[in-house]
Amino acid sequence: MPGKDVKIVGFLCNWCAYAGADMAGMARMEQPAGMRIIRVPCSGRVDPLLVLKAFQEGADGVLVSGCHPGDCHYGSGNYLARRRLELLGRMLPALGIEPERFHYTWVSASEGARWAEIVNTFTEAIKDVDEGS
Amino acid sequence: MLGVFICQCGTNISATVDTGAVAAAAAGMRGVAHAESIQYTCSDPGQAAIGAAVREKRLDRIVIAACSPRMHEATFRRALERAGLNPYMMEMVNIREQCSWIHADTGEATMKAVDLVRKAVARIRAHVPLQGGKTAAVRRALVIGGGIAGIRAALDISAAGIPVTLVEKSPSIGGNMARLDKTFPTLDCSSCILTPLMVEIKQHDHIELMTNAEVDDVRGLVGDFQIDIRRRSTCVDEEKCTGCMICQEKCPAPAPDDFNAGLCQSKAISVAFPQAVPLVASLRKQYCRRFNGGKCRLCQKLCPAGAVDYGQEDEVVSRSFGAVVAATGYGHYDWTGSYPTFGKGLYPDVITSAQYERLLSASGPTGGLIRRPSDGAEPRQVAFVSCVGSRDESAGRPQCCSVGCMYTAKQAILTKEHIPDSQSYIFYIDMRAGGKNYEEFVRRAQTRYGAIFIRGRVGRIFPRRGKLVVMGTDTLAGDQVEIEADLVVLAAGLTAAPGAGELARKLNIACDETGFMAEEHPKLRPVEAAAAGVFLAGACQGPKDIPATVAQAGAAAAKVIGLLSRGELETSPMVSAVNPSRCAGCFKCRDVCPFGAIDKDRLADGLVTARVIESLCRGCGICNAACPPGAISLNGYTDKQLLAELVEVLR
Amino acid sequence: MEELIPIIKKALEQVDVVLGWAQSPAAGVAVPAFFHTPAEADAAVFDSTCAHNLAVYLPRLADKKVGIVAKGCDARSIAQLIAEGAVKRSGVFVIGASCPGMIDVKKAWRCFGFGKQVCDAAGKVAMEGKTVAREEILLWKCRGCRDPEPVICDVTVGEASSEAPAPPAEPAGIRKRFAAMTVAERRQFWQDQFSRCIRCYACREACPLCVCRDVCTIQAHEPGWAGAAVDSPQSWMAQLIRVNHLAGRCTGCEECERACPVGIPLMLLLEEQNDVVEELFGYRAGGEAKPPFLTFDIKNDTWDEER
Amino acid sequence: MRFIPEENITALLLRLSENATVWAPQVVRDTVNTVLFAPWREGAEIETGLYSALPVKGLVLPATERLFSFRYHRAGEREKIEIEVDELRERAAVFAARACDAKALVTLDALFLDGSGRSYNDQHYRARRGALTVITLACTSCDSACFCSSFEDGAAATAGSDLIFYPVSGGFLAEAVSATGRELAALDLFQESNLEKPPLAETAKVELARLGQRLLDKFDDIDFWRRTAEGCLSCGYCSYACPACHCFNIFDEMESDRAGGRYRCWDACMFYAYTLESSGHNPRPEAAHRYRNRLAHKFSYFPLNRGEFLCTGCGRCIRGCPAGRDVRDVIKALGAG
Repeated sequence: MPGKDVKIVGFLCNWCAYAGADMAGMARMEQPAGMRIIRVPCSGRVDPLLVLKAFQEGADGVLVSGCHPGDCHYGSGNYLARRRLELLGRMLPALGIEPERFHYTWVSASEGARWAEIVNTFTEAIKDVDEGS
Repeated sequence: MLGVFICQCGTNISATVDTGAVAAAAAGMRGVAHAESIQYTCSDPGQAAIGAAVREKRLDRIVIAACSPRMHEATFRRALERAGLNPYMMEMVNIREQCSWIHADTGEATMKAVDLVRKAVARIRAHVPLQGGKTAAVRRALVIGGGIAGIRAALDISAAGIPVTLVEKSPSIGGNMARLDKTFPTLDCSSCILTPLMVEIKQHDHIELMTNAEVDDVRGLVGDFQIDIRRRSTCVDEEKCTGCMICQEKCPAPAPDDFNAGLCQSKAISVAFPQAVPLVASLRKQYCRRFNGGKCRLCQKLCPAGAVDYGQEDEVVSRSFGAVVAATGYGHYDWTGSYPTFGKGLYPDVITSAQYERLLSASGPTGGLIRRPSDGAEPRQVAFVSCVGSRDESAGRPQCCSVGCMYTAKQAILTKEHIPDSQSYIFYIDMRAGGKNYEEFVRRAQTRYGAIFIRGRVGRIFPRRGKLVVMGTDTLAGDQVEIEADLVVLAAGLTAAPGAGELARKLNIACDETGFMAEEHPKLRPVEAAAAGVFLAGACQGPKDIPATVAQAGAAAAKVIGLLSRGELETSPMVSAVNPSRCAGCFKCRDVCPFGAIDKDRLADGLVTARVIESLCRGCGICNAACPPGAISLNGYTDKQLLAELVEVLR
Repeated sequence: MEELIPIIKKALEQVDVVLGWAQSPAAGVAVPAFFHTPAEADAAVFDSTCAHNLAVYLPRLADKKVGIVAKGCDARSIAQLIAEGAVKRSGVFVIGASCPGMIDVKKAWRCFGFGKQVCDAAGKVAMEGKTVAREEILLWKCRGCRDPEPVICDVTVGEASSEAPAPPAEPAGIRKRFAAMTVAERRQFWQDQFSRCIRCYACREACPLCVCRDVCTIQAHEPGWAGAAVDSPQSWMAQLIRVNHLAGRCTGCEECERACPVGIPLMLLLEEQNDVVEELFGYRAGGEAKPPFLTFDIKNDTWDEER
Repeated sequence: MRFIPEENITALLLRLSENATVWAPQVVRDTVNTVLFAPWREGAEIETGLYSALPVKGLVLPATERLFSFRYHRAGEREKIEIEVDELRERAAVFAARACDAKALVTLDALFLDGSGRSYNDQHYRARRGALTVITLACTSCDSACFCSSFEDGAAATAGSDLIFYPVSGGFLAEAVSATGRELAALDLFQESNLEKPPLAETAKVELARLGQRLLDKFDDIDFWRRTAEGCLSCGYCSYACPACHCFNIFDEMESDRAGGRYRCWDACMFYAYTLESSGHNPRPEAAHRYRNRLAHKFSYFPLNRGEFLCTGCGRCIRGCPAGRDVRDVIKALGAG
């Protein structure tokens, strides 16, 4: 069904990824309309439960993005996030959620193009899963 | 009661998002008593409209759909405050950067905008008024780096009566500027304008100078940084040394002369340079015979002041500071690795402009006579190569060093002044002479001093019959050029100072992709670093010339004075808070907190719970995500608020 | 195991209470018992029905000095509680009991009926003439047990067990079926399983590492991670909260699954999580180190970015 | 008395299925021994030996029940709320209930369905109860957790049932208790029989006579309750598994920006949150306080107020307790003390 909207929740840290998404906007980089960004101060603020809750509430995909390792505004938040989220990602198949529906990645404030690319690729990946199942 | 304002942002938003339709949809949302679309919400009339609606409809919380909150959140918070509301009873919806600007289809973009507004309306129901606290600020500033930027900043801050500690890594302040001969475009002597400032630092009542010192550890935050400064052992008692240099004279162990860019040798114990401040000797253990198995104690024996102490150890000094200025300057790009066709540094007469600066200087190794390193001969033909390690993608260095064009022109002029029958050739890509009187200066080098400017890159440099052949293209003439020169001067690019990255990490501030420290906003917050209370001065933030450095140092000083003059700081209320009745006392929050902001609290009934030290909390929310019972919440980003957003956006 | 009783009596000289087991006449198996006096300790037993992990009581008795009879797996829970600071090492006196592997009492009841006394000897479990091969009736965790001897212990009782029960050659029963399922089938599987959850929270209360207890967020009205409605999606979410909070902390004692009155195979989730944590971080809960989600050193965080 | 041959049971259940969901005890797939009342479909095996983990009370008082839907709508400047009560349309029949479970339904009826009109009459409970047919299978055997014989009638209780089946050779004797039961027993699947009722199970007995007063006497002896409750994990299984426990909580859930539902769900007095006040104060902070309340409610307050125990001796709280607690030990200890 081509008309089906893919709804993605994105948890983006205020300092890097959210600013990167803004940057993509400033550069007028067109993106799929299904992304819904929730701003958080740090990717370390993203409790894996937020991701699971998103799936439970019907999200087709969840994306978490923060500063690149080493660049965390708070020093170590993204390292902590990485540990939690990596585990979460690997748990998903056992929970009955296709792992392709979840992605975490790092985007800096200047990487607008990278952000737009991520949204595009991720949306496509989810569409593939939806069609495959 | 809720008010929703949809900004048209001129046509920035309204061209793609039907703002009227979004306002109409918002008006139908639960609890929304007022919804309107405004042309420019951030403008005076826009903010006035918010105030009017607050009064008329007795709104107690406001949703504003406009640009990114990173742009105008602070603006609208102030607007709310003026309207008599708590500034945190506001939620921004980003329908510009993250909606109108990235979607082409009006229907789709409008639907998304409505979704986003709904999400914010759901979230703001969970908002509570927040009140920032006040905390005492330590009235002392730390300036890191004793170059012209640090010197200027230290003097300006102390002029306002705020004590300053100036920390310099090397044995003397002065930095790169002290090594320069003359400065463009006025050709005044660098030392002549710098040394008086250096002396003023030394003599200033409010400035504590620490040389041979580095920042070891940084704790705390704006208003109260606790900083450990390591003073390296120099084996010389600074209080006793008179700078007589007898030790340097008699010392048998050679050591590189850092001040003279490695053009000559100094001694293991030495004074950095004759105008050094403080004028004291320091011993470099790695070159000293005594510290390398020898028995030499000459310096100690000969020192008339008895200042030499081989047992001296590193000393760590801890101080509290209200603010920090980073002024670590720049380093020189090591070109030898990336330009194999320039001889990899094996030809002694291919030197960098920094070295040439020392050859020009009266205080340099040649006493101001230009003598080429290989044979000491006076060069007749001097070739200057611009942009070595600048504006060169193939070397992985696309950035402009911003001063190369100007100092190369300056060095050509000075060459002619030193050796009137010399000829200078300047290979350049573009002449960048944007400053005041700069273009005139470059023209003077061309017309009055006869320097020949060749537009093009140099491909190869190789020796031939006692000369160096510089081969390049003249892109204006479309020809290959070959210059036979006695001396080749490379305008090597500028890098972040060695160790700047490590310092940035300690200060918890970011560096950009070129390694220079990053400012908070390129236009609006050019001297503020990402961490509150840390400011940037001079070339540590990016290559710049002396006037720009001094201007930025002044700006950083003004920011420090502004911050510390009142003696207290307003703290952000967006910090974590513990609900003790929900706390299980497991202290996972304390384990994950990067700032040590969690303490134990014993309640009256003996229960042990976590407590947030608000002055240390920086609002990252890592504890919030780690707290199993949800007892600790980050104000402004509580679980309740995020879940409200999440659930609403998926309906 | 008669030598247990004098050891408990001796321990009572220095602790306020000793946690152990006594025979329940009704259930025909051992049940947790609290021994305050030497006289009470005469009732102490230790046999292969002592499956309960008594470490669950330790955080509730944090203000007392407590003796505890612990099997190898129980000791891991105690060690984990100590590593996390929930229990003080000086506050517990661990009586390490050599464990022969515990039988799944539910299976025994299925075979023999509730309340019939179980006889476990010579590789067989028997009652009133019926016998079952011991390995068929063992708890899953006991098969291929990695810690038959306690990692933390003040005194031991019983001879070191000769050999841990052999691990099963391959996943059996529900584990086998689950492993073969597609992701979509698993989604349905869990939906079915949690449709019978009644939210009694026996899983949580029986878990020694669920230290929040009274203030557990699952039951909190706010922020509402899981709805209060007893339906499959909300109950599933409620369990995911527990699983998530046990990341890097679960010692795999299987108490949640044993406690579940409606037989939801909770260990499928926790075993998977424990395996991933061990694979990613080389960490197994129940030692001296804190969980990898609580401590790390950025400088030594040797994670490969690209994997 | 009427008799139904074993081979007619399926036909009976199919007949019942025509206008009702038939609930029968079945072993849950993949579990060791979990028995639950679940919708019966032809071919499904009914488990009458093992005890079900949960009683049949869920059919009249579901674990979660939507009471009504609400919707905000704008009336001028104000928000108003519209309410719509969901009607129950489905009938249910339970097969092979136990006498102890059926008897507890009568206790619940008295609470939720006060026929006198003086007290509470719950429309949702009324709808479900009215739509429920109870066919009980009398117990001829029992296990060591059962103690229904401590109460009046014991295994022979007929209250709450519509029809009672007594296992006899070749089938079941059927005793109709209500009009619905009589209608069913009149079906052609049944025949007349003069077989004798089998002897019913004689279960464990505990002395309940002075218990109510003993509980009140011991109320303030908190150390006694601490000792009593010290193995208790404070989970909610015993309450949820109890056929007579009936506490509930009410909450609203938003389903969209403007609409939602009000729900009722089981609650258990063994939970800390049960008595937690919004101030943060909790009058029953320890498991001991909660354990005391649970017992005293069952064996003291409720009998004082209503003249009957809030317990039928089904033994689920003993059989399924994750900590192996046995309420009879406490009753004995109280009697002895």
